[in-house]
Amino acid sequence: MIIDETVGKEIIAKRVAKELKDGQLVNLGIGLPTLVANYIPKDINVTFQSENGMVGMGSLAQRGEENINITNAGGQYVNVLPQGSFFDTCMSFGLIRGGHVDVTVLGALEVDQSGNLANWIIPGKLVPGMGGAMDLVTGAKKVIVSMLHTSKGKPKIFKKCNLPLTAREKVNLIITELGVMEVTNKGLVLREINKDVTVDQIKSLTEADLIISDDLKIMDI
Amino acid sequence: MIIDETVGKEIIAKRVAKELKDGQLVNLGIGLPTLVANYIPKDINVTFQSENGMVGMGSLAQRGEENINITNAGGQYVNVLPQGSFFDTCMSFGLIRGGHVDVTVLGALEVDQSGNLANWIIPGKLVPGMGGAMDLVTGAKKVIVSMLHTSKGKPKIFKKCNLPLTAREKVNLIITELGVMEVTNKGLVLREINKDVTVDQIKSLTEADLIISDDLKIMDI
Amino acid sequence: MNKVVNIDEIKHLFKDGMTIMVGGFLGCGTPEKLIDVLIDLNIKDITLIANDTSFVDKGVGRLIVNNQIKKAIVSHIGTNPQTGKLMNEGKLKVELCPQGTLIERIRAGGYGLGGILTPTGIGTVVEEGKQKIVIDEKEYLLELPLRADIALIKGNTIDEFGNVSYKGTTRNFNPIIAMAADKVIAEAEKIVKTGEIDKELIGTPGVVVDYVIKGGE
Amino acid sequence: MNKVVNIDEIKHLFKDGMTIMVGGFLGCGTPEKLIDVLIDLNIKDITLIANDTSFVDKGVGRLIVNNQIKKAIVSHIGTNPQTGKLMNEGKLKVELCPQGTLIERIRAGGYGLGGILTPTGIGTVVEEGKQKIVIDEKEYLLELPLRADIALIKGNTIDEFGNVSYKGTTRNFNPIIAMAADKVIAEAEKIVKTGEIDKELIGTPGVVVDYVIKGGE
Repeated sequence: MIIDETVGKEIIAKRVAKELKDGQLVNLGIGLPTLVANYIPKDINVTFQSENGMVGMGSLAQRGEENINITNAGGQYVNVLPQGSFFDTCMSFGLIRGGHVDVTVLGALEVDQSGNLANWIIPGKLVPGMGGAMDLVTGAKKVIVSMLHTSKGKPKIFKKCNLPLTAREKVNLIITELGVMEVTNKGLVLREINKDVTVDQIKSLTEADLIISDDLKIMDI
Repeated sequence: MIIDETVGKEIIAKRVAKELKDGQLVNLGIGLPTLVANYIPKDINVTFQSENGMVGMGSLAQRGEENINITNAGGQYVNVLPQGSFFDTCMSFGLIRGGHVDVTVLGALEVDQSGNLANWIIPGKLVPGMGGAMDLVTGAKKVIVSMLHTSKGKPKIFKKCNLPLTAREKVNLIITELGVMEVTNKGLVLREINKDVTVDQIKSLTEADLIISDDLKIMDI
Repeated sequence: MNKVVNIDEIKHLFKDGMTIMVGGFLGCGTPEKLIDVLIDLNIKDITLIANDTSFVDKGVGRLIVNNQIKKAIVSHIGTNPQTGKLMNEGKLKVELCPQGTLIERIRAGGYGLGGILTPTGIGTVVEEGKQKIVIDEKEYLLELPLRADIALIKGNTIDEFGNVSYKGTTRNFNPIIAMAADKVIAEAEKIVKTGEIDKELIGTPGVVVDYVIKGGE
Repeated sequence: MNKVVNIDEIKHLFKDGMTIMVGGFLGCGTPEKLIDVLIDLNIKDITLIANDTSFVDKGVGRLIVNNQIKKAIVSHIGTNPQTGKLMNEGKLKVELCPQGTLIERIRAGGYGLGGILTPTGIGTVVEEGKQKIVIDEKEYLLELPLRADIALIKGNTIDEFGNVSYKGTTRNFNPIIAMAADKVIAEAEKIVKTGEIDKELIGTPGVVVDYVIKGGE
C-alpha cells in the first residue's frame, strides 16, 4: 500500500466531491461513497437520493433522534432535509433509469478500461445481489467508480473484467487514492495523479492499459 | 319506437343497476350510463371510479358548492364520498387495465354478437377520440353496453360491427330498454325481455342473430 | 435553491416547433397562466402532448383556437369543435391514442423504459403499423415512449425548491409529464418556503422541476 | 363497508405453496404482525416476492430463517446470511432481479401490462434467456410481469374502507404490490373511520385492499 487506507478513502471522497455540481441529484452507494457527503463544497447545493424512496437525504440520525419511518438504502436511520420528499420504489427507479439522477458514485470489485463494472457477485463465494446497482449504473447520467486502487495490493482496474458485470460500458470516471481516470473512446486516460505517487507506480498497480494524459495534473483534493 | 326514449333510458339504468354487486368498483361512461348511479340498491355498497383520477365519486356538485379541484371524466364538478381518494392517470388506468375495475358500463354506436364494440369514431363525420374507452373495455372484468336498442328505429346490434372497433370481443352484456342480451360462445343470447314487447319485435329491431334463451325471463326492473 | 421566477425569465425557453406536454383533463389541472405565456409569445408549430384538447376557451383548447398547434397527440378531441374543424381542413394533425396507453408512453419516456406492452388497441385501428408481442398466449401492442422539450404542470402548493403538492383530480397527467421533459415549469396556486409542505403530500419532487411561477388561485 | 378484521379471520387465506408479496426495504415498511401470522401458521414452500430478504431477525428475513420459503424473487440477499447459506445448500431457490426491474415487473402485473422493456441488465447475466428488443437503436430486455396470490402491505394510518396512508421511506414496494395480488391484506399502525384520512395523503386506495388488521405502532 503506497497510501494508508483511511487516508486513501478520505482522498477519494474529497476528490469525488469536486465532481459534483450545483443543483445535481446524486446517489451515493453504501460504504466508501457515503463519505463523499462530508466534503461537498459549501457554495453548491447537491441533493442526495436514496433508492429506497427519498430525495433530500441528510446525515445519519443521532442516537435517540431516529425516525423509524426514515431509513437509507443500507437500512440505517437518517434525517431528511427541507427540500426532501418520499416516494415508492417505482418512482425512485424512474428517477434513476430515466436519467434524472445526475451522478451515481459506487464502489467496485472490478472495473475495466471499456467502462465495464463488476460489483455485485463473486460466483461461488459472495452473492449479495445487485440491489439497485444495475439500474443506477445503467441509468445515471454520470457513473463514478470510487474505490481504493487495489485490493491488498492486487489490481482492481483491468483490461477486461473477469467477474459478472453490473453493467456494460457505463462507467465514466474512476477515482482512487492514486489518481483520476476517465473512460474514453480511446481507452482509459489518467487525468490526475496523487502528488505522492509516480506514473510508474500507478501503472504497476493497474492491469488495464493506462493512457497518460498530455495534460496530466496533480490530483485536486 | 316501441318505448318512449326517456322511459327507455330509465328502464336501462334500473336494469344495469341490478347487475352491480356489493363491494364492486364500477366505471360509468358519460351520458346514459351515468343514470345508473341513481338506482343502486340501498343494501349494497358500490364504489364509482372516474378515470380522470378518482374513486368514490359522488353526485354532481350543487351549484355554489363546487370544488374546482374535483371533476368527473366529463369535466363537471362532482362530490367525493368518504371512502374516496384521488390519483394520477397512470394509477387510474392501472386500476382499469389491471382488472381492478369490476364493471364498466358504456354506450355504443354499434355492438355485435361477437362482443365487438364501436363507440369512438364515425370516420369522416364524428371523431371525438377514444379517450379512456378502449382501456375500459379491454381491462374491466365485465363490460356492459347500455343503450337504446335502436338509433331512431335503425338497429345498433349487428352480426358484425361496421364502424372501427373500440375493442375486439370484450362485451359481456348488452342492456337496452327492450331486453338483456348476453354474449356467449354460441352467440348473442336474449336472456330477458321487456314485458311490453314480443320476441318478434326485438328480432325485427336487431340485425344480429338472436338466440332466445330457453329460460327467457321478463326483464327485472 | 430558489426556482421561483417571473414570467419574463422563462420566455426564452419557448421556441417555434417545440414539443410541449401540458397537464390537465378537460382543463382541470392545466396551468392557465403558462398557456397565457404561450399565447402572448405566439409560439407556433407546437407539437402538443396532452390528455385532450379541452374546450375552446379553456386550457390547451385556447392554443388550438389560436392556431398554434401543428400536431396534437391526445386521447380525445370531442369537447373542442375547433380541433376537428382544423383537422378536417388539414391544418392540424391529430394522433389519437388511448388514454391509458398515452400516459404509459409518457411514463416510459420519463422512466427510461423502452416502451410498453398493452392489450389496449388490439383488434382495432390503433394496432396499425405497430409491433405485436405475444406473452403467455395473449397479444400485446408495443407502444413507444414519448418525451417533450418542455412540460408545463399545474400544482396547488409548490415550494421554492419545486416540490409540488396536488389537490383532487388536478393530478391527472401532471406528475407523469413532470418526469418526461427536458425542462419542467410548474405553475403554483400558492408558493411557500422550501420545507413548508408536509413531505407526505409531495406528489412531484422538486428535483425534476426547473422553474416555478405563480399562477392564479 | 368495514374491512377491519382480527388475525383469526385471515388465517384461512394462507396455504402452503402460495406466492406472497411482502412490502418493505430491509424491513422498513414490512408488516411484522402479518409475518408473525405466517410463522404461527408455519406456512411452507412459499414463493416470496420482495425487495430483499432483510435481516435474520426482521421482516421477511424471519421466514427465511424459519425455512418457510421455497423460492425468493428479490434484488438483494446480502444482509441475511441465512439466505445465502440455504441457497448454497440447495434448500432455497433465489432469483435475483435488479430492483428497478423487479418493481416494474410487479407493477406490470398489477397494471395489466404484458411486460416491460428496460435497458437494465443488458450485457450482464441478467439478460440470459430473455428476449431483447431494439428500439431507436438501443437494446432493451423484455422482462415479464409478476403477480402473487396474496400481498402483505404495511401502512401508517388506514381507514376501515382500506385506504392507506404511508410515512417516509416505508412506501417502497407497498403501493405497487397492493395492485398485483389476488388478495391484499394491509397492516395498520393506526386504524381510523372511513373518510378520516386526508384524501390527498392516501397512497393506496381502499378499493384494492381486502382486509385490514391492526399491527404494532
